[in-house]
Amino acid sequence: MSPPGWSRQEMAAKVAADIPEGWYVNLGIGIPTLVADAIPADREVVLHSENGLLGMGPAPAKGQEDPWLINAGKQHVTLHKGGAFFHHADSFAMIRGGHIDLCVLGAYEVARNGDLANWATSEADAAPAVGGAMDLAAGAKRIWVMTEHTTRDGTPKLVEACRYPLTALGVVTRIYTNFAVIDVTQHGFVLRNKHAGMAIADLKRLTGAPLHAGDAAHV
Amino acid sequence: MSPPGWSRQEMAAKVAADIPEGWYVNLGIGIPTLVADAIPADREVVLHSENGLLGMGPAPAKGQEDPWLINAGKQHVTLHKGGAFFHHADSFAMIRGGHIDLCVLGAYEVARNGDLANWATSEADAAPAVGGAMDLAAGAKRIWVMTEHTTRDGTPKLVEACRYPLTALGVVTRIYTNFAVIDVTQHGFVLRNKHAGMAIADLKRLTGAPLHAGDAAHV
Amino acid sequence: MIDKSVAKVEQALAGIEDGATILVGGFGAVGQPDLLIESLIDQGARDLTIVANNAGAGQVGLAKLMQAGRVRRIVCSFPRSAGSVVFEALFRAGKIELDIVPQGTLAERLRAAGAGIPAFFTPTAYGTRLARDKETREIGGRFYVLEYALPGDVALVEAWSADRWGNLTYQKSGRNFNAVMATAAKLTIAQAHHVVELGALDPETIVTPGIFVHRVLPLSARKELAA
Amino acid sequence: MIDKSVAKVEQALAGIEDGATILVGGFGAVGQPDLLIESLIDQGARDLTIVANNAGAGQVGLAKLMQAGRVRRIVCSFPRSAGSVVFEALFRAGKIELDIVPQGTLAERLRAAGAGIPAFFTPTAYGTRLARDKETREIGGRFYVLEYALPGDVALVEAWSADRWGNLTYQKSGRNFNAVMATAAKLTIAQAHHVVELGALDPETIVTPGIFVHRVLPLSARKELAA
Repeated sequence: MSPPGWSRQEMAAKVAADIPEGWYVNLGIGIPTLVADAIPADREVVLHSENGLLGMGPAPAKGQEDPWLINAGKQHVTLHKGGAFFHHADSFAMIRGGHIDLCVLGAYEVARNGDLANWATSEADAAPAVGGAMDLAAGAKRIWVMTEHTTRDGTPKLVEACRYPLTALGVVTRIYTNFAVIDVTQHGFVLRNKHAGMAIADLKRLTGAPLHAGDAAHV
Repeated sequence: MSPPGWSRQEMAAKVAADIPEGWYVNLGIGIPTLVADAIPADREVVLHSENGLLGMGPAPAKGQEDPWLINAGKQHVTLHKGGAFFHHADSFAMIRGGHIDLCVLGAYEVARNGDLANWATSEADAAPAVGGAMDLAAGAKRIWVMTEHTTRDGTPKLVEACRYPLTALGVVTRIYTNFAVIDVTQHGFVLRNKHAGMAIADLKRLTGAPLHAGDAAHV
Repeated sequence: MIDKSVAKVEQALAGIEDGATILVGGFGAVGQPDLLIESLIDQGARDLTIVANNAGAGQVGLAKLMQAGRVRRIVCSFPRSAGSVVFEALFRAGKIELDIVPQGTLAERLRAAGAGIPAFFTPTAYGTRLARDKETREIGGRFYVLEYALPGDVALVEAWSADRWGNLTYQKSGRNFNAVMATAAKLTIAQAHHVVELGALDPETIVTPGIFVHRVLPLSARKELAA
Repeated sequence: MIDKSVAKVEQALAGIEDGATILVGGFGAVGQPDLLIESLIDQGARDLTIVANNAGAGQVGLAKLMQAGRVRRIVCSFPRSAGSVVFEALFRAGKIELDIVPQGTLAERLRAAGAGIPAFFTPTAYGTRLARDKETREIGGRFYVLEYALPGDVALVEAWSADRWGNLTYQKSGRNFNAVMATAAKLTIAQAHHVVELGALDPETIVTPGIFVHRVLPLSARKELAA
């Protein structure tokens, strides 16, 4: 039996609920793309895609795909009214220049000082694919991570120090896992809220660095 | 009585005759702008203006001025078919990136090693206006200068070493004066051709550094 | 609903502080955000650093702001235009500081500020007085000067069309420094000749995507100012 | 009369030499100049360095060129896409060199090459394996890596519309690396879906002015290739 926890859709809904109207947001490949569909329909959030889109809309209906309109994950997408096209240098100027309010990324590991490892699985991996991960991690105004709390074999992904090759140093400020929402602060990991079925003691055991629980709510 | 020499229009015609079809050319403020009207009508030369135009056309007819369409000299201009608009960073990317085949500039002095002084009249001048002169001089593929051969009081403008503040080092490759057309080479000033009414001895006397006459034609 | 348009010039300029660095778009008379610049006089900010290609002309726009004594320093490429009488008088009187930057280096330093590039090497001005005391380096057999990003606290730009997301287009040679400066400030304010419905601008032709723009003032607000 | 259009793919690719660095536009399947890339096989150039975001997919385009043994080295951000089977087999066999560059740094190094900027500082990759042995510097309290311009001998791009002066537009997400690479090579060759009359492109909407483009091949030439 799997442990109690939020589904990926529930995680995405939690992230989406925390994004205010008007933010410019880049959603990394993988779980973060689920956030797009979880944003309330009456809240305007402008999605950016590295390959030159702002105002990215949802996936088109089957048969309505436009072959010229894909996102950074190479999926067919649509464009909202108010959207714009631009080239790669301009796109990464937006990212590197700090114009993206939020980037949501997946992770192999996040360290208590905010270090992120999400691109290569070992030093020996000679042909890893970095894509735009390092630019996003270094450039966006804030980096939130969406990830399972541990690997499948129970190894913590929230750690004292990353063992995987780093993507960027000290950039992650919040982590959404299947068990909890955790801030990354000057004092390390601080619990914001957690799944009701998960005891704090268990959560601490599954976290690879001190987790300050304080008066975190659970929901 | 003024000495024999070419008029500014004749100088412009000489420059224009040396510009092959297909070149991208920036004409500096002042005398060089006369070159535009001297390009043969059947020869396509694409004029660039720093403020974001390629394919700049001639001045509009009186009363036909478009208030949104000026050149770097703030004169009203037109745009040829095939012209394009862009912003200042893109415009100077064209210049600095070596995409402009030729820039024709005025000069206070040109040294025999190709050093150019054309922006400030003295070290003490605290508020000179550089504009795009340094970018053009450093960036274009080739720099030709159009200038009177001497100042009004007869002081040579082609010199051993510039005394005026420099615009760029070693960039000028050809000079069109009212008396002669002179290449700037590894060996210094080399006469290409001269005004028929000007004796070589006089020309050498009016030139502030050795002028190699060789077998230059005169026309 | 995102709506960056503001009805009044006071709202457009709210929060600009004394000592701010203000990027002012335009080249020659084309694309000057004069309504915004002149309204800074009533807004009241002092001790400003202005970054602009020219140092104003006649008695309007930037010249008017300088005449009102609000500008401590100007960073520009070409202070001496025909009609830059206000600047020249202030400069001779020692009442304004001047920092001359080659036009392309100015554009690139602004672009760098918008693009998260803190510094870059350029061939422009190497060996000249404008590179004096600057770091230089030989790269690939050629010599270059190190230049730093030039960010603004505020950018004032003039657009042709705008929508409520802040997407901008420009008109002909009006793109000039406007489109570069729009990317380079913490607060970018555009005066726009036309404010159109969201979706009315072709996504292929938007020059400044709304991500760079914080407030849009329709130029119809000019009437209100005159009234 | 300036006419950059060429009728045959052989003319488009004439003069590309062994050992050339070739910039290849496109992102995913969108905007890939596949006709030009595949025709390089017949053209015959060997020992190529390819700069592209991806390392090819399936058996077409870049993958086909790699399969033909023409590529010595690839500079890219994301070699492992779904279907990058040709690259992975060659890489495992030690038959191709790989240089991984973060996507934004790749775009900026190309932009720098086109813009005459030999080197710039960027925050991307600081403190990571991809910045190992690179020069770093603290500027304004933050740490940066020095990156160098990445020019090409040749750029192969795909445009939507083109005219005889070489002005280009793109289609939606097809702009991607194409518009950047077009500025960064000594010889830029565009395959275009539509070649239109001079003057048919709106000067406000041209993305790549013709100054950057040397040859334009109408995609109608594809028929000739197939025939």
